[in-house]
Amino acid sequence: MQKPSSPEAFKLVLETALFAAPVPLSVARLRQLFEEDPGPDLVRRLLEELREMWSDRGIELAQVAGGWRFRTRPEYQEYLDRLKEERPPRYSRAVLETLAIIAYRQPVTRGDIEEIRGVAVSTNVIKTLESRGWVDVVGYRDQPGRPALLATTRRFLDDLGLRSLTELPPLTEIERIMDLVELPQIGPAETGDTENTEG
Amino acid sequence: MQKPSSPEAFKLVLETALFAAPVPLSVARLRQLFEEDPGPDLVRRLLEELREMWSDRGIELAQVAGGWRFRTRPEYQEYLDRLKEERPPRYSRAVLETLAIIAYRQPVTRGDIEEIRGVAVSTNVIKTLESRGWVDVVGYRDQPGRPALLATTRRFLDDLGLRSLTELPPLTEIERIMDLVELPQIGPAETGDTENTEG
Amino acid sequence: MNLPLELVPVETPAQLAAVARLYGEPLMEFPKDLYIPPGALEIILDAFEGPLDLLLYLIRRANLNVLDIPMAPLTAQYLVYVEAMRASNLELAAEYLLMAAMLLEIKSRLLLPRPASGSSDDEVDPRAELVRRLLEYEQTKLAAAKLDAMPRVDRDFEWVSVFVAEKLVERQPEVSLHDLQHAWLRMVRKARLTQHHRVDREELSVREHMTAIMRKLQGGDFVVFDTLFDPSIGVPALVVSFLAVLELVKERLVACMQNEPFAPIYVKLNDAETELA
Repeated sequence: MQKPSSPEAFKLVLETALFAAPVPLSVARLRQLFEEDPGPDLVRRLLEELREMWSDRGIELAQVAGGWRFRTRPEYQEYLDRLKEERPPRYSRAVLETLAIIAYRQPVTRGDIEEIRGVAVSTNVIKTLESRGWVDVVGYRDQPGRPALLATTRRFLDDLGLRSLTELPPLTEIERIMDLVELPQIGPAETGDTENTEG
Repeated sequence: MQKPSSPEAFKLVLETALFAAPVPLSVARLRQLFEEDPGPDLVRRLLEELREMWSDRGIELAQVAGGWRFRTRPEYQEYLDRLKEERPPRYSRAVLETLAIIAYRQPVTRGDIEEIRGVAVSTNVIKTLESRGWVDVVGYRDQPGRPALLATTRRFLDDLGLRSLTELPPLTEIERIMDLVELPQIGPAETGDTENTEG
Repeated sequence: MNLPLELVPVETPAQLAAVARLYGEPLMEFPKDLYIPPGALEIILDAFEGPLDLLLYLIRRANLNVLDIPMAPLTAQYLVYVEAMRASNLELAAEYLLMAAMLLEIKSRLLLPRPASGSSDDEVDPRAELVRRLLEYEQTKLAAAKLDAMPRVDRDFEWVSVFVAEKLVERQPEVSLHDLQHAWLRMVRKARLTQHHRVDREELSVREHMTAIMRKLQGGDFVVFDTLFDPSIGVPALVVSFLAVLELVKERLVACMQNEPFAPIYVKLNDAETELA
């Protein structure tokens, strides 16, 4: 096949590669498709054009942590589910809360998680997240027992369609209230809303 | 999402399902996508339309044994290959050394090669080089058994980007490099002369 | 201060609410005749993720202010549940008992006389740590619910991965000049018997011409000596070609024939086999 000579030809190659890749492709990787590097700007521009091209179909071009990848739109899932033999796993609250703690407060040890949740964290919960490829050990804390530090993976971001951790939904403003709580102003004299203490 | 009401809407669902499926989908399976069966004829007609739609892209809709699937066109393989991370295969030491001997000492017999390498040369080694088109038999030496004389081909030069054998790195230089590598303990006064190729 | 209690629907099964209602709204003291069917209790225990979760539930159910928790009723209710768990011989996680102890301790500290207001800068409300933990846990619950609500691969969407139609072309190893050099080096280093194999640049071009001539002779027939040389390649190259023929003769790779002096010289591959033709 001859070298792509027009932006349209480049776009066809990009589209084909994005369809074929089993993982998201970064702009740097996409540039490697061509014998002569088209440069990052052209690739980015063509990616935007591709995204636009696919904006009214059942497939969309998504930008996630690992790069760009085609995926089906959630509106079509009800159709796709009819072909599925098994349901995707539903996660227990223990798994989801553990995941939330790791995602928002990483890196954390199992001890940190237990402190926040107020209960022991079973090994199965961590294993579930690890085998899904969402969580892994990124180091060990320098304290007795050298507990493993857990963090979320790029796969976690990709699987949730996020480009980075900053795109996680913001924590509820409870945090701000919490700051207030840390201050010692909550004397009983100040509040005194005794009407709701008795039921 | 509401039920597909037009052939176009059906087509979008079919396209999406074909893109998401890891295996070919039969017409029967595709009919299961919809709550109300559109029947085999409509599905087949829409598949043909989809195939037509994709006839000038890097992806094609193909009908294979298991049903219908999108797949990349072979013309795009050279691009996709550039993304492969697998390391290129390497020739064994025996193959490379044999090739070096044939290149520098041609025409040579298998016996010559064995004498230089000090070990027997397996038939596979020669066959590997012959099937690559880098080495062939240019004659037979007039000695008992009339052993074949091996030489490198035009293709060998082309594949290595050489115009002629004289562009191969000269052996004297190689041996000089070798001596520098092998005898780093020799004082600087002693080195530098061209006669230290004798080992 | 507004409380975030109503932000999220309580994640408790319907059965739990029923059981809880069975004993009326916030219990102020330990009921003497407490009885919860063991089956229902298991549901309760399963429904809560731990003591913090249970406490949050109790606070929410009573619509209490998290920042000013009435410790006495809360502790009493909590103890009702814990005692019920114990009474029905459920395996009670140690955390529940630990929390009970903590609640009782806070409650008792609140009963102690407080210093006059204004001079209490370093005086922390004994409930502060509990409140902090409750809020942090509530925040975690909310975050978990939000994460779960986000579109997720396999559940809400699928990645597209089109089959790659690969021609079955075996990938051939690459060889560079460096590889050849290296291979030779290795051999030399190993054997150290290379003196008589040394070939310099000149000899190499002779070798190249030797191969070229042998290819020309591959038909197996006699070839007129002169046709082996192309005068257009220049004198140095002609000399090298000639040296190549001499070398071929010396190595007995080719045979030269001349029927009589000054007759054309014919060259032929020595012992050329017919299968070469």
